[in-house]
Formats: sequence, C-alpha cells, structure tokens
Amino acid sequence: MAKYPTEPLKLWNKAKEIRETFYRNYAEAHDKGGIRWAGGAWTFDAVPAGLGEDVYSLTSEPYGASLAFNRKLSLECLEATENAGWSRDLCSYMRNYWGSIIINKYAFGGPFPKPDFIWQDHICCSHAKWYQVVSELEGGIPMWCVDVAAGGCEPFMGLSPARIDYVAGQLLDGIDWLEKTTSRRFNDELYIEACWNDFRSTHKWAEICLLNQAVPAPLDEKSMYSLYVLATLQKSWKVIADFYEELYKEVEDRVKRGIAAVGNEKYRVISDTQPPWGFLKVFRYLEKFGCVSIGSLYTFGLEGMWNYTEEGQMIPRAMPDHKPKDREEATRMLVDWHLHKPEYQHFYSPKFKSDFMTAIANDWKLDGIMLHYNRGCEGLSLGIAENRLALQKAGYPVMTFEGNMGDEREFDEARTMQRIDAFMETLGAEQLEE
Amino acid sequence: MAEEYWRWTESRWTNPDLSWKDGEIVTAGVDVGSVSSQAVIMVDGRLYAYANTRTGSDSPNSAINVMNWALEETDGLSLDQVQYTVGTGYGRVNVPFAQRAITEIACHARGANFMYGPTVRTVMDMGGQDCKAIHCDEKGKVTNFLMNDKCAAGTGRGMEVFADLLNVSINEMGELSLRVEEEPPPVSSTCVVFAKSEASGLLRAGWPKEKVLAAYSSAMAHRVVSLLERIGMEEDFAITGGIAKNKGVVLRLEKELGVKALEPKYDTQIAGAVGAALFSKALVEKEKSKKK
Amino acid sequence: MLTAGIDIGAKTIEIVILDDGKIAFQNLTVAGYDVRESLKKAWEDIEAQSGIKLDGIKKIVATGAGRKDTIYASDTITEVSAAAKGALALNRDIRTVVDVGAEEGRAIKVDSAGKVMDFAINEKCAAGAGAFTEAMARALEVPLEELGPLSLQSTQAVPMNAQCAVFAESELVTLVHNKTPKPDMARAIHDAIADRIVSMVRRVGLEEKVMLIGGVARNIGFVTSLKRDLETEVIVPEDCEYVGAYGAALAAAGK
Amino acid sequence: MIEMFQEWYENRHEYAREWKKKNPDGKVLGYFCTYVPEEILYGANVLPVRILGSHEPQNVTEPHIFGMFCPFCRDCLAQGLEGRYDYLDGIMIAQSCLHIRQAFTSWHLHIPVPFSYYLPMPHHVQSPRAYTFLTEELKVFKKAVEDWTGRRITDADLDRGIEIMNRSRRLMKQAFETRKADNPPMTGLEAMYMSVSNQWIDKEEHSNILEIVLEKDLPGRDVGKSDVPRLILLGSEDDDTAFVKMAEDCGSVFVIDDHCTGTRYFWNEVQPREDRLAAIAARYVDRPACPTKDWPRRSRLDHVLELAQDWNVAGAVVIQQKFCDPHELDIPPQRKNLGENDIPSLFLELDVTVPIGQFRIRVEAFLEMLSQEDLF
Repeated sequence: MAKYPTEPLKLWNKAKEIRETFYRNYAEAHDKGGIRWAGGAWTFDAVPAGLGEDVYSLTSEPYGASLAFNRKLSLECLEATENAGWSRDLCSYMRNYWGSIIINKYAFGGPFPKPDFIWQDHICCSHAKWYQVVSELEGGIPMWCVDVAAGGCEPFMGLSPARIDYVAGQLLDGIDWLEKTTSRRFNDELYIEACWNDFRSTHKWAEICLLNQAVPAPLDEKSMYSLYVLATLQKSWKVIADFYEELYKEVEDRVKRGIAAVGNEKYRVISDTQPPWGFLKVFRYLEKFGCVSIGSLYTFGLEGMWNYTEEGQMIPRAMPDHKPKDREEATRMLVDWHLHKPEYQHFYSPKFKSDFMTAIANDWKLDGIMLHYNRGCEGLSLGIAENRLALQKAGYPVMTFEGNMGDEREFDEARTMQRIDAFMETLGAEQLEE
Repeated sequence: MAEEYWRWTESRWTNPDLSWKDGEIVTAGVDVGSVSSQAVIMVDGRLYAYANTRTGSDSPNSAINVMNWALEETDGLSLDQVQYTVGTGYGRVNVPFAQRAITEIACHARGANFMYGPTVRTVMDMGGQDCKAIHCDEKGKVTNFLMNDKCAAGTGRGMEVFADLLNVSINEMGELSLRVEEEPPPVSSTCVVFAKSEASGLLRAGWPKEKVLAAYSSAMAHRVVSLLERIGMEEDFAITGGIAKNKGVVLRLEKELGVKALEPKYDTQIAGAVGAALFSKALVEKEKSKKK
Repeated sequence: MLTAGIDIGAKTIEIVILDDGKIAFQNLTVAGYDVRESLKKAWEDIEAQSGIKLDGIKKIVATGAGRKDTIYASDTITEVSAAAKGALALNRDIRTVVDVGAEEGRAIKVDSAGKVMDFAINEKCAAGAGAFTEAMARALEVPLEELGPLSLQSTQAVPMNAQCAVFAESELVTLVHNKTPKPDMARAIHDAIADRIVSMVRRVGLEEKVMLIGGVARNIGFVTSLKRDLETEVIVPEDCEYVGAYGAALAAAGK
Repeated sequence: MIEMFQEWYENRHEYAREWKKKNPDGKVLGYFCTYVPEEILYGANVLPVRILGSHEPQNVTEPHIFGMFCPFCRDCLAQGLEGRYDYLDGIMIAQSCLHIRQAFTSWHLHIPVPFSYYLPMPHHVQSPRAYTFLTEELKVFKKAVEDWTGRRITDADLDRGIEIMNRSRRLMKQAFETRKADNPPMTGLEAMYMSVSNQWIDKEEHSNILEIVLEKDLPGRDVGKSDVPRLILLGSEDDDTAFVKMAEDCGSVFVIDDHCTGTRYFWNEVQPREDRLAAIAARYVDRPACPTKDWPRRSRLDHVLELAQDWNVAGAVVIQQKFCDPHELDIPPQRKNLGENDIPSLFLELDVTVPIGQFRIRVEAFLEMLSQEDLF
C-alpha cells in the first residue's frame, strides 16, 4: 500500500562499477607500473594526485567498512588483531584493516596489496597511530601524516591565517617528501586539477543531500551509503566529481516527479555515526513502520561541504569563485575548504554537532532521531550523549542504540529491534502488514 | 530450590603404598579458590593425600575443613605433624595454619610441572572465575602469564550456570555436549548472564540440550584459545582446574588449537595445592640448610 | 467486558484479567522453554481457579520480551508502553517508571497523558538486577529473599565494581577474605546494581513521582539503595511484577 | 615535611578555597590536560589547578558521556557535576585526547564559569611547523587571559611565570633523582603524592616545602625498600594511590614513572630566549610526548627505556585507563620494547575504583616472577 511511486536509481550500477574499479585499480597498480598509497578517507588525496595519473590509493575507513560488511572475514580480521595484542575497544575499522594485513587477505580477493607509501591526516586519537602500526606491520612503509587539529574555534570562523599556515605548511613539506620518497617530479597542474575535482565532489554531494528535504525523500540513507562512499574513496578523482554532477540531475528529476525512495514514507528520521555495517537490515525494519531514515549528519557531512548560517540552517558551501593559480594557493584553498567540514568541526564541541543536527531535523522535516552509540568510533561518537540531550531539548524524540560499525560482536540485533519497536510506538507508528 | 546441578562432586584420595611415618619431610599445600578448595599433603615430595571440596563463604573454615578431610583417612597424621604449609588461591591469606602464602599462578605452574612432567611449557588453568595462561620453565618457574580481563565469559562459573539452566549434572555436561552429529555454531555471547538468556532462547527454539551445550562449549573453548594465542603457545601443553575435566570443552579446545593437551594422571583441580605443597618442601629444606 | 494482558518475560509469565477495567484475576506462571506450553498451563490454572473461560475474553494483548511467541493474544505492545500504561493507571502522578527484571533494567519517562516521552534500556554488561543479586546471594550463601533484609543491618558503604556479575563475585570473595561483615557486603551488592539503574534513570531525566516495578521491587535492600541514590521517594505497588501485564490488559480494553 | 604532600593531595579543594581567601584578586583556573602553558597563567596571578577524579563510584555522568569513553574523563566531569570545584573562575584544556576533551566540553555546557578556553595544542610535535603554530596560538591565548583578568601580561610577568615553573621542575627532578639510590629514600606512593599535588598547589609554596624535604627529610632516609623489586609505573593518567599502595605493600617499590601525572609533567624546562612565548611553545612541543602526539616516530620507546635503565628497574607495571585509545595504541610496542631489553612488564586496566582482589593476585604473581628466590 505504497503512498508514493518508487523507482530504482538509474545510476546505481555505475556507482557500483566506480567502486569496484577503484579497489581493482589499487590492487593492480603495480602491474601497470603505477604507485600504490594508503591513507584515510579524510586525507588530502588531491596532493598525491600530483605524482601522476598512475597513482592509486586505498582509503582506510571505507576499506574497513568493506571488511565489516563481510561478517565472516571481519571476525577473522578482528581476532587476528586481538591475538596480536591490540585492545578490543580500539577503532573497529582500524582493527579490521590491521587484521586484513596480518592474515594477508584483501577484501576483494587475493593477498593484501602492500602500499608504497602512506599519506594520512590525523583527525582523531587513532588516525596517525593507525598507519604507524600499518607501517610497522609491513616492515616500515614511508609515512607522511598531517595534523589538521588547528580548529577549536566557532565553526566556519576563526580559521586564522596562522592556523591555515600550519596545515598548509605540513602539506607543502609533504609534497617535497613525496618527491623524495617516490623520486617523481610533482606536477602542479595535475594537483590543481585534483583540488578542483575535490571541491566539485564535496560541493555537489552537499547539494544532492539538500534535495532530500523533499517529501517524499528521493533517497533513503541505506542507498546514500552506496553513493557518498565514492567521495570517501577519492574525492579528487575526476570520474567521481563527474558522477556526482550526473547523480544530482537524476535526484533532482526524482524530486520533480515525486519519486520516493520508500513508497510508504510516513515518518522521517535520521541516524547518526556510521551504522553497524553487518546489520543494514535495521533500515529495512524501519520501513515496516512506514519510517524512512533520510540520511544523517554523517552521510551529509562526512564528504559534503556545508555552511551553517546565523539563522541556524545548513546550506551547501558555494564553490570557490576561481581555480587556484599555483601550488601555494591551491594548498591554502584546500586546507580552508576541508577544515570547514562540519563532520570535523564538531570534534571541538558537541554544541556544534547538536546545532547541525537540529538544523537538519528542522529543514529535512524529521519526526525523530536515532543515535547510534557507536563503540567502534570514538571520533564520531564524541559528545553523542550531549547531542541526545540537546535534540530532546529542541523537541525531537530521540532513540539511542548501542552497537559497533565494524565489530558485530558488539551489536545485539534482537535487543535493537525491540528498542525500535518501542521507539516507533512513541512516534505513534504502527507496524504495517508484512 | 530443587537439586543443584552445578554442585560438582567433592573428592578425596590417600596413597595406599605410602606412610608419612617413614617420611622425613611432611608438607602441605592448601588452595582456597572462590569456587573450590583443595588440600594436598606430601611426604618427601611424593603425593600422599589430598581432598577437594567446595569453598564456603568464609574461607578460614574452608581451609580447615578441607585440610581435616584430607587428614581423616591418613594413617593417623595430624595437622601439627605437618612441618610446613603454604596457602594459595583467592583465600591464600586466610589459611590460618599456613606459614606462607604464594599465588595460585606460581603454584599451578609448579604443580603442573609435577603432575605432567618437566616438559610442560604452557599451563592453562581454567578455574571458576578466571582463566590463566601460564608459561613456565623446566623447573616449573613462571616465565610469563596472562589472565582474562574485563569479562568472566568462558569461566567455570559459566558451566555451573548452564548446569542449573539445563538440569544436567556438571559432571555429565562434557559427555553430553559431544553427543551431537554436527557441531552447531558457537553461541555469540559467552557472557555468563546473557549466555543464559541466549541458551533459553535456543531451547525455546527447540534445540536439544546437547546442541545448546555444544554451542556453549565451543564458544568457551574459543575464548580460551584466544587467550593462549595472545601469550603464545609453547608445547608441551597442560590444562589444570575444574574445566579440565570437561571433555566437551577440552576436545574442542585441542581441535581449534591443533595441539593435544597432556593426559592428566591426577584430579586436575589439585594442581595449585600440589605446587603449594612442593614449595613448602623447598622452604623446609631451606630452613634446614640454614640451621646447618 | 473481560480483557486480558499477558507479560512474557525471561523467567515468568504474568497474566492479568480485567472486568471493565477492574482487575478480576492475576496469575503468575514460571516460563518453561516452551512458551506455548507454559501459556496453556497458565490458562488451565486460571480456569480452574477463577472459572473464567478463555473464549469469554473479548481481547488479549501480549507484551514482554517473549510477546512474539504468544498464542491467544491478538495484539502486542512493547514492555515500555505496557509498563507506562500500567504504572500510570495505578498512580496518575507517576512521571518516571523504573522497571527492573531478571535480565533487563528500564527507565521510562511518561507525561500526564501516559505518553512515553523517553526511555532507556540497559546495554550488554549491565546485567539486570535479578540475575546479578541471584548470583551474589549464592556467592554469599544467603537465600535470595534474605539478602535484602540482611543489607539493612549494614553500618557502612563498601564500594564495589559491578561491571560484570561474575567479577563482582570475585570482588565479593575478596571482601569475604577481608572479613567484611555480611550485611555490608549485602549492601554493597545492592548499591552497586542501584548505581547502574540510577545512571539509566538520570539518562532519561529524573522526574517525580517515581514508581519501581518488576520482580526486583520486592527486594527491600535494592529499594533502599535505589531511594538513597535517587534522593527521592520511590513508590512500589504491591503487585509490582504484574504492572506490565496490567498495562497490556488496559490496552486490550482500549484504555 | 614530606607528609605535607599527602595532606595536600587529600585536601585539594580546601587548599584552593584558602588560596582564594589569601589572594582576593587572584583567580583559580581548572585545567584538564598538562599541555596547558602554566607559565602564562602564573604570570597573570592565576592559580592553575588540575582537575582530577575522586575514585568514587558515581552515577551522574551517564547522561553526558557515552560509556565507551575512559573512566578518568567521566570521573573528572562527575567532580564538576557534584559541585566539588565550585570555586573555579575559569576552565581550560589544551588539545590532547578526545576523551578528556569531552569532560571539558560537557563541563563548559553545564557548569558555566566566566572563562573557558580551548587551546589547539598541535599534535604534530615532530614537525618544525608546530613551533610557529603554537607560538601564534599562545599569543591569542595570552590576549584572552588579559581580557579575562583585565591586566596586561608583561615580559616581566612571563619571566616570573617561567621561573616559577622551571624552579618547580628543577626541584621535582632532583627529588626523583634521589630514587635512583639502591635504597630509595621515598616510596612510589610518597612520590605520587608529591608530583600529583604539584599539579594544583601554588608552585612557589610547593617548591618551598620541596626544598626543605630535599635538604632535611630525604638524606639518609630509609623506607625499608632496599631489597624489594624496583619497578617503573607507566601508561595513562594515574593518580590512583590505592593501587600504588597495594602494589608496594605486596613487596615492591616504584622508583620512577612515565605518566602525565608524574615525570612527563615536569621533565623539561623552558629555555629562556628573547621571544618568551616562542620559548614557552618550544618547551611544550619538546616535552616527553603524550601518545596522541607521538608520531610518526615512536619517541616514547627510547624515553621510557632510558628511564627504566637509569633508575635500574627489574620490571614495569603498565597501566591503562579503560578505553584509553592513545595508550592502547602505545602499550603493545612499549611492552615489546621493554621485553626485548629484558624488562618484563605487567599490564593492568584501571577503572574508577580498583578491584583490589583481582589486581593483587596479578601483582603478586608478577613479583614472584621477578623475585630471585629459589624454591625449585
């Protein structure tokens, strides 16, 4: 008894292909005489792009999620890491990733493809240490890591020149390091182009999320996972920047024609932090109540670039008015752009995150919020209890459930479903016939 | 409360072909654990008598009771004729007649060295509330050890909970768990509290007892294996403590580990007390040599 | 008109039958592995004892962790709203309901209309008070029902970490060896578990009046520790373990 | 005199209240991390007091901090929520780990004080860029303090602040040097009282007592620890005197540590130079690192090994606050390195309260392992 028409996404398969190509490219890079590097989903991947067009990367978080998605392999990885003496409550992406190296299995078949160098940034207590260990496990891979912790200011303000200098400086030093490490010449044109693609991808993704304010929502969170992930792979890759522009048109068209992601949309919620990847069926379960998760600050903000206005609204950040002229300018623009990332700003205070989420709750027309108390990620779970208090104060029903994005042993399916039942009751939702 | 299935049987033994009277050094070791207590009496370092009982909620008496029980069937040995006693276990400080306390970790290593021979390098003590993986040298001296932290899942207490839950005597659980055609997947939670509800769930879903037990036993074995993996497996390998008597856990443990544990010749629960009694002997000899 | 509520918990099944909203009969049955069998048995007892016939009942609503295994019931509601309904019907000034069972603890915030505003349920490793105190009683070799009264004779608070029921046992053993008086240990047990529950209550926000329901409400030691921690009065209904079933029965009656 | 430190440890709040009475125009600032540049605060007549927990069970932080964060940060916040720091005029943190940052932000939200400051202490201390960045941030911070207190901080003030801090560091180091002796003149417990109280007692007062203790108390002092295993204590934040006492009562002595509540706090001094702020910045960038900042190179391995060897320890007790990610990422290599240098280690996870029973057996077994007694 769907209320709205639904259609599968036309670009669905293309998204899948791009993702597969990405992981294959990395694995096969050496066969083509190319370079392999590893780093986080938040890293400034535009920089290594300056080393040439045959430079391929593997980003840690999405790779960790890919492992988590395969529950059997994931368990093997997690236990290998624990048996190597690492604590069970560390970042579960990291534990999956390390395990994949220790047991030498690549999530997409074959042995784990060893990176030639590491290009990382340090956003939480774990990120630099993550690759410190990777380097050790692989017998000493050269590593460059950039500290981006130059904030602590009101969001989108107070990024003084000195603060930008600090991060930009480390990147410029890093470029010299890259040239030494790979004995390749750094190509500024390729770099500037990559920066521009980065801006395009992250700007466009925010605009796509904005379209989800429509009722019915053209996208549900579960499908968004398969789309935003591309930016976490390589936001500076032209293929991905182009894809988002194409995707924008399709989603815009869905809104025009009133196409819904979930036909029986009645209640709109968002989640928070990474989901328990092994248990995405949670979202299908919601649909039985006519409830749709239309996204999250995480899916919107991890790779989407936003501004938070004085009126308390989230609006996509405008593209820079011009392409950077040289390495210096490109680097400073890149830093300024990424230090604005909302999903990063709230590391400094739960108040910011509460503001962003309230803005989403208001303008994306939510009935409630589901907070995933994610034992797998200290960074995104930071201040989550305060967010809960603030959202309730703002008048939104909040449900919390404990779990872990990458360690199924810490997610209790039955109990979570029971919670959802109770939460749906408080929203007044009834389970529809199955 | 109906029958308490978790109550494992207490035991006592006296060496028929040994008399303390012909011996020179008579020493004892008393292991007061949180679940069980053992007393071991040795004559010149040879096993003379032992008793194995459940611990009461006030350990001083547990120590005296178990010791008296061990003495009962000896040829007239009395406590004051025991030259030296070492106390060990959680209640080691509360063995009133002991001259000294030594941890059960040192004692289990020493005891395993005696019970299984000097080739033992890794001792897995599966006790009531904790599991200890111990490395030792050819003399039985501890070189490294690791205990389960954070969570008591996979300890002997868990088995007791299951005994009650399934109305199966704890002594029969191992055998029962092996009566399954094919190995079921391990229960996901070995937490003593939640494993209980998980097991009830399985029973409600129509699983037979043996299948539920099999699932729990392999989960338990798996936890112990990861403890051993973390400290590193060095053969020979010996298992002490109550769970060592549970074939269902031991066989699964050996299978996953790919290592066979040495066959126990004695009650595996007395290892700690044996070690304590041997330390007692060493301490008596030390004092003698001092006097000379 | 007769309606009924069935509360299928981890250990017991409670059934409350209402006649025009007034309690006509209550029954408590130990839940076996086969819930349906236990339910059949319960109904036989009810018929035998009260003469009420199953088919004479207009509507039956089930609640509790095992509500999906139910027969007889045409409808189900969650423990959370059942508890809220029941508690509010017993006392309309209740704003916070604390429901502590064998393996679960819950704190529920309700408004004057009985609408659930917020709720918190214990996570893993926060074992419900029931299972916890049971294990402790055994470790202390004190009959469960005596543990509460015993704790009231305590003269001092002894901190105890209650993260894990079994580790708490070994801490208890340590206390035993330190010659801690039994009453103080008994109190330590209740304080420890009360701390966990109170944390949950604070999460939903403490609002008076507070009602404690569930089997553990019978444990005077726990109730005392809870009051001390919450620094407020705690109402305990005399049929504390039936409140969930009562709420379900009211739902069946359309109340 | 040495018992003075324990008295201070036990009466931290009374002391701060007294201090305010004695210094009507002075302000008290609570800080959450030892990367806070106290030189500037002392220069501004502000008394910095470190916010620490009380090691008592509590049930007030659940609504504010998700249970996967370390017990230490929850214990700290509990102190604020329970009003024990009601005398504070300000709070601040210098960026270190996310856990303690949560205690700070929740405090900022729910326990308002006139002054609240977040100092973005750089993580990449192994990069030369960190010096200039921190120097710039210290300028901003100095300005903020001036606006708060309403008085300029002159170079003379900064020099005074630097000298107060350096003197305290010199004396603390001297005191810890004495523990190198075969018969250490103080126990690990006394040393902990000394170094932890130093984090909230007015440094000049603390230094004056410390000078007397160094001259009068320590020389020739015998605490009966000449023939027990010598240990180093290292890992997460640790002011757990109950644990240290238990471990030493089992027949051991801690002769040195690597904790932010211990040596890491006072180990290096500010090297004076014309640009005072640059000098202060350099001191914090160069100090023995917290694991959050110890990358890409693991500088802590050599530092800890050096301490262990110079203080001639037989073993290491490595403690970690439950869920403390930075140390969880540091401890395995740390223990490996110690082991490869024939220093066995015992690993323990600390919670707000110590499960004495479970810990004692581990400690005793570890000491038995270290002991040379031949019972074989």
